[in-house]
Amino acid sequence: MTFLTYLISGLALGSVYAIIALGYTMVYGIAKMLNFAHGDIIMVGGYAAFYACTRYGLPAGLSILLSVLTCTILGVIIERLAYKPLRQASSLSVLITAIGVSYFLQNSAQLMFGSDTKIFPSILTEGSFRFFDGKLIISYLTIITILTCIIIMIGLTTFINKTKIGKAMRACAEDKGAAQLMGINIDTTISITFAIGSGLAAIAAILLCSTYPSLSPTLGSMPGIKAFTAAVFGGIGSIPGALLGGVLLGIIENLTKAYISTQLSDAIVFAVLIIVLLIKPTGLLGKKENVKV
Amino acid sequence: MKTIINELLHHRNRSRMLSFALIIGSYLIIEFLMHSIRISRLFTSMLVPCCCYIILALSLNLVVGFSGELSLGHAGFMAVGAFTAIIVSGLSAKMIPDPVIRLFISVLSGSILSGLTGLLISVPVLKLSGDYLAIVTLAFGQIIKSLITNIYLGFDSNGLQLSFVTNELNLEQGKMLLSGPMGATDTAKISNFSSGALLIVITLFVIYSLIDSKYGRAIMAARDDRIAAESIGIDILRSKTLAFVASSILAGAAGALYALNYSTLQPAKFDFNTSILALVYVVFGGLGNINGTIIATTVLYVLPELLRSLQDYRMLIYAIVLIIVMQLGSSVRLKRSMEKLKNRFSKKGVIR
Amino acid sequence: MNTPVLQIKNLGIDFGGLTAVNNLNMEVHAHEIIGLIGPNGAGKTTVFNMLTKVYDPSRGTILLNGQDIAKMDTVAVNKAGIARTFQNIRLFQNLSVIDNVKAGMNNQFVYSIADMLFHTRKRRSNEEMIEEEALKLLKIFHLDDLKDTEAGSLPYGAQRKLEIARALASEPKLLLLDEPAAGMNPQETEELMETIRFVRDTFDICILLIEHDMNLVMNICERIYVLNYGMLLAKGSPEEIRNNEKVIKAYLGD
Amino acid sequence: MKKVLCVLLSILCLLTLAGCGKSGNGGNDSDGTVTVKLGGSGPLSGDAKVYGEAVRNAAQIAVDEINASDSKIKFDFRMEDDEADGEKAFTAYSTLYDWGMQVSLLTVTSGAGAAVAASYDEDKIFAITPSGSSTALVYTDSKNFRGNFQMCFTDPNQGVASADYLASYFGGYKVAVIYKSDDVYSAGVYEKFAAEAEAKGVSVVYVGAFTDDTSTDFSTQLTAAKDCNANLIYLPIYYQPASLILKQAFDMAYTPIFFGIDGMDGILTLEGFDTSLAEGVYLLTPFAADAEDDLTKNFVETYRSKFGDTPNQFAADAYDCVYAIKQALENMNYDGNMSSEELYEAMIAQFTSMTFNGLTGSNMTWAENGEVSKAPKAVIIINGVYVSAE
Repeated sequence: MTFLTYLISGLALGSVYAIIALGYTMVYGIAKMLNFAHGDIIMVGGYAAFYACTRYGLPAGLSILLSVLTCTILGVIIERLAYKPLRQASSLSVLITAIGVSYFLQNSAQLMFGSDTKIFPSILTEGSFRFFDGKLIISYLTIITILTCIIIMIGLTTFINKTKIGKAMRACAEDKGAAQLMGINIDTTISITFAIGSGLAAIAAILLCSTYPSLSPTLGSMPGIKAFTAAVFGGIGSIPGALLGGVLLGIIENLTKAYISTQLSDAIVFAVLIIVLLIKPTGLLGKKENVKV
Repeated sequence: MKTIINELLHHRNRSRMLSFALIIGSYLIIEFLMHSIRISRLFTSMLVPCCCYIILALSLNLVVGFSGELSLGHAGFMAVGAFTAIIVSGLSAKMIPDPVIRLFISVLSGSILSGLTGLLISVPVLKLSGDYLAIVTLAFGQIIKSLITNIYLGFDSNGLQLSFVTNELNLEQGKMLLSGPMGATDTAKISNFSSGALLIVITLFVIYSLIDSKYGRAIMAARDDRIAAESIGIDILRSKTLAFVASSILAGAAGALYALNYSTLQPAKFDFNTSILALVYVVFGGLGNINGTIIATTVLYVLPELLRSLQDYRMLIYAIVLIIVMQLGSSVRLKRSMEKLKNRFSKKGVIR
Repeated sequence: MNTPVLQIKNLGIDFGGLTAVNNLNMEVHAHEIIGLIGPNGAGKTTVFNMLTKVYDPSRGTILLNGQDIAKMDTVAVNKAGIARTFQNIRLFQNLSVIDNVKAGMNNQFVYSIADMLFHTRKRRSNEEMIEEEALKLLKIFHLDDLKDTEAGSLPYGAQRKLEIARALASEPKLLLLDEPAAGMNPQETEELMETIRFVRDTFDICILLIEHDMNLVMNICERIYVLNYGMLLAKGSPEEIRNNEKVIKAYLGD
Repeated sequence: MKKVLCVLLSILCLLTLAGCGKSGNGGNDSDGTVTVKLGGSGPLSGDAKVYGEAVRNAAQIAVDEINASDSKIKFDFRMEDDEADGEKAFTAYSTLYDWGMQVSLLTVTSGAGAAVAASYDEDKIFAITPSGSSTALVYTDSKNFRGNFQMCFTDPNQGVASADYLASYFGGYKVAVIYKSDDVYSAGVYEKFAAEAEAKGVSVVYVGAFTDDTSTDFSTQLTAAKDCNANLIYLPIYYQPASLILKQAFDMAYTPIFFGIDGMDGILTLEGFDTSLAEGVYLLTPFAADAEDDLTKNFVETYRSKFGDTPNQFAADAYDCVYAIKQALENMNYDGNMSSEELYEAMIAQFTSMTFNGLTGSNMTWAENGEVSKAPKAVIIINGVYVSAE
């Protein structure tokens, strides 16, 4: 029974990682860049919802919407101002810029919102299901988190495969030059990708902050790194891979803490990652890129 | 005679000489100033760490710039070097009273152990490529930090004692060398600017010896085109391993020098952010650009200190500087106008 | 004749369900210049990739001077004596012209890492020899004036020539040239033909080349293999190939 | 690019070189007052910014109060950012040294403080840290006094005090511990607690740790603690992760007694925190922001009006530090005509002999090794306020 509890909380943690990882993976797949500032967009999303809800007293739904909107716009602005001029530059320059953006967001947040932790309100739901005389407790939030993750996953897959914009994204991911020749506007497509990725970050923020309700300017950095790891774990660029990677990472992390060592859980999680990558060098569901000679 | 002059004026050798001149010149000027006028404590306190970061950045450039692999865990090697040096220095304090010799031995053992770690890690790391390789280096960096955070090591009359995860040492009048998250305390501060400058010169010598040799050409060839390199008989894995290990040795030396400059050191110092910081230095200075790396490291290391008066805004400004410089450095228009300028002032013809 | 330098028997490769090359038999003898031609997509470059073990053949044997190289990797194949150029040029873009060539001599001049670090005489003498040899090679291709230029900024024709020089630097017994004249103007092609012959004679090697420029092929190749749909369509002297109806049909279509 | 960098570099070098040497001592002003240069460093950016800010703000309040009063001693206060990092603490210290700092609040965090503790000693600058609780700040491994003092409890003392308290008041309880294994403060307290608990016969049934990288999800540790039937959870950690633990325990309907230490102070004033979660939480703290005495009331009010937040124990300790320094200076009739070494020796003499009453305790004294002696008060949170637990 305890095992089941560990498993379910791992699943919930993993679902949050997965949603964040989706953002990483989409941006990576299409813009071929590691957006290190992604974690900090989560932080912004958390603060947006917090202020909408507690300071301006907006209802939960509206707060969430506002948070998603803020992040979407922020994501697009960041892309336009910081990343777009670097389209031709080396991927490392883009990486450093992303790190700069990350520092910028964190420090701005410290100045604007103060550095003390704030407690995120329970805007989603409270309460829980109880099974086996309360031996197994699953909170509604856990279920919402897992469900949201599945819905987003299905929605995103449908979007990418069925809609025109989604197809344009796939084309861009495959070959930008060719996509351009086919009349696809690369800039718009990348902007949309950032918009979706950042919107997802906001949703991840709400779920993350509802489950772990402490809000601070550096809130996003660790989940960001973990989600990045998850994305690579599952095969970066692959949407089902992000889901699988995120969920597995969450479960492994929790089970390690439960049965091996709480002190060394990080070391062990990363060791598992290394072993997986040695067996499957492009992640669990990653595609092997063939070099044309 | 003429050939020697030509050789010296050759643009590659000019840049080589410039590096050494830069370091030795700065060293002499600073030493002179320190002995003639009273220099601010702030300035002197930044000398050794700045040297360490220069060595770290140079070593990282070997992997990222010359070998073309992104490493996100370089702080891990620095940590191995640092704590090895602390242990060696702590243990040998009685046997080797002379701080210079002790420093030498500590730095040497720090870099050797770091090199061994690098060799060990390179086996799995170099099986991968691209971003997967990067994430594995990140993972190893985290693992190293996490392991060191859990080591308790001390010695007393009963000899060396070690425990893992929890502190179970009962020392009788002994000294803790490593105490978990607290790291090392009461380390004898035996690093100094002269040793830092010397270590940079050695680092430069090692890097230039490497990249001007057949080994260096193999490393860079493997970076530029893996398949073509293999087709002319270059063993990719061996070349990349060499770069990786050389880099970890140098990073370990940087860590050792760093550790022995402070009386305390915590493992948390060598986290992901430190790895990223080194990467920022390298990219700022230019991939594969040694002089650029030295200058960029110095500028970026000193910058936050100079922004102190801005108080709360300083890290924000640092972030903005990072973004803007990256934009400028990659701006096509700026590059063109720079080239125009260059051509105008260049007295030589088109053919070099 | 003696044992051929290169002997290919029943060579074939499948990609998934698709058979790219099948049942190929070829021979290259010492001092020969052999052409490998065929329409686009006939599998010519795939043959090169199998010879240099970029791809693993699905079946068949490749003998180099009687030694089976099918189990070797790319590096070992080069050490055994095959060097090549690439259809889409693969130079070390950021290295200087001379360093590209020097990189090719990595296995020819040996000194240890200790020699490297301590600048021993062994390192110095080896590096001097490398420099000398590299310059010699560059002179053959008239690239010695550009020796310090970054390879990536060379004009197209020069890049092709540099690739040949680099391949030669690894002292092969068999040189594979993949469309060496692509992108060259007639005059450059003319020069290239001279150079190829010169190289063959000076280094006493055999050359297998893929080329679409029929003028070049017919002029310098002693024998020609024609590949179509991964199968050997014809082989023979230039004269025979020129008059082979199957070849003409394959090129002109039905 | 390289040329631009070169130019930048030379400008930077010139700038750092400037401001050479140590400027003169603060001294006698015409109106008979003496201005003392008070320095200190703490994290003013980065993860730990909140602690650095609390200390800076509270110290500033104390300094402003003193400077506005008719006290003969005036302060010139300067706080530098050290990002809670040893290396940065050292450059911060050097900056302050160049400025001419005479007395200091050392550092806010232990890790940073340990890196500069020896330097204060070497340079003979008196320092008392408000919140750097590691013993490494005040004495070396071999118990050699460093010349620095502490306003807060040392980590081992808190560990011992907690174990003693649990042994005497929660005899038959099964105790679980959740601590932060990569944090000097938390690990320091836990280590001593574990030893003392064993000696005192406290039954510790589960020990769970977390690190900076795993400081959001505590469900595993809580489930494990629940599994071991622990009915008291000892939390030698700061209030931010503690707030998450309380929430997550509540969500899983796990209701043991929670027992915190001074780092727990601040939990009630977390913006947005549902204080009902903290009902019944015990903590050992020298400071309670809702205490009824005038000193606390005034301080809390000023702090709120100036900075908008409720001060935590870091702030209170910093405020006390400034006043303790002032008291020592007044006791020795400091007139500005002392060399830095004389001042240093005199301050140490004062601190080891005087008694101080402040926000965080009455009749505080300091031992020869720099540790403070004040009574930790166990309080319990009832209806959202601290109530004495005795």
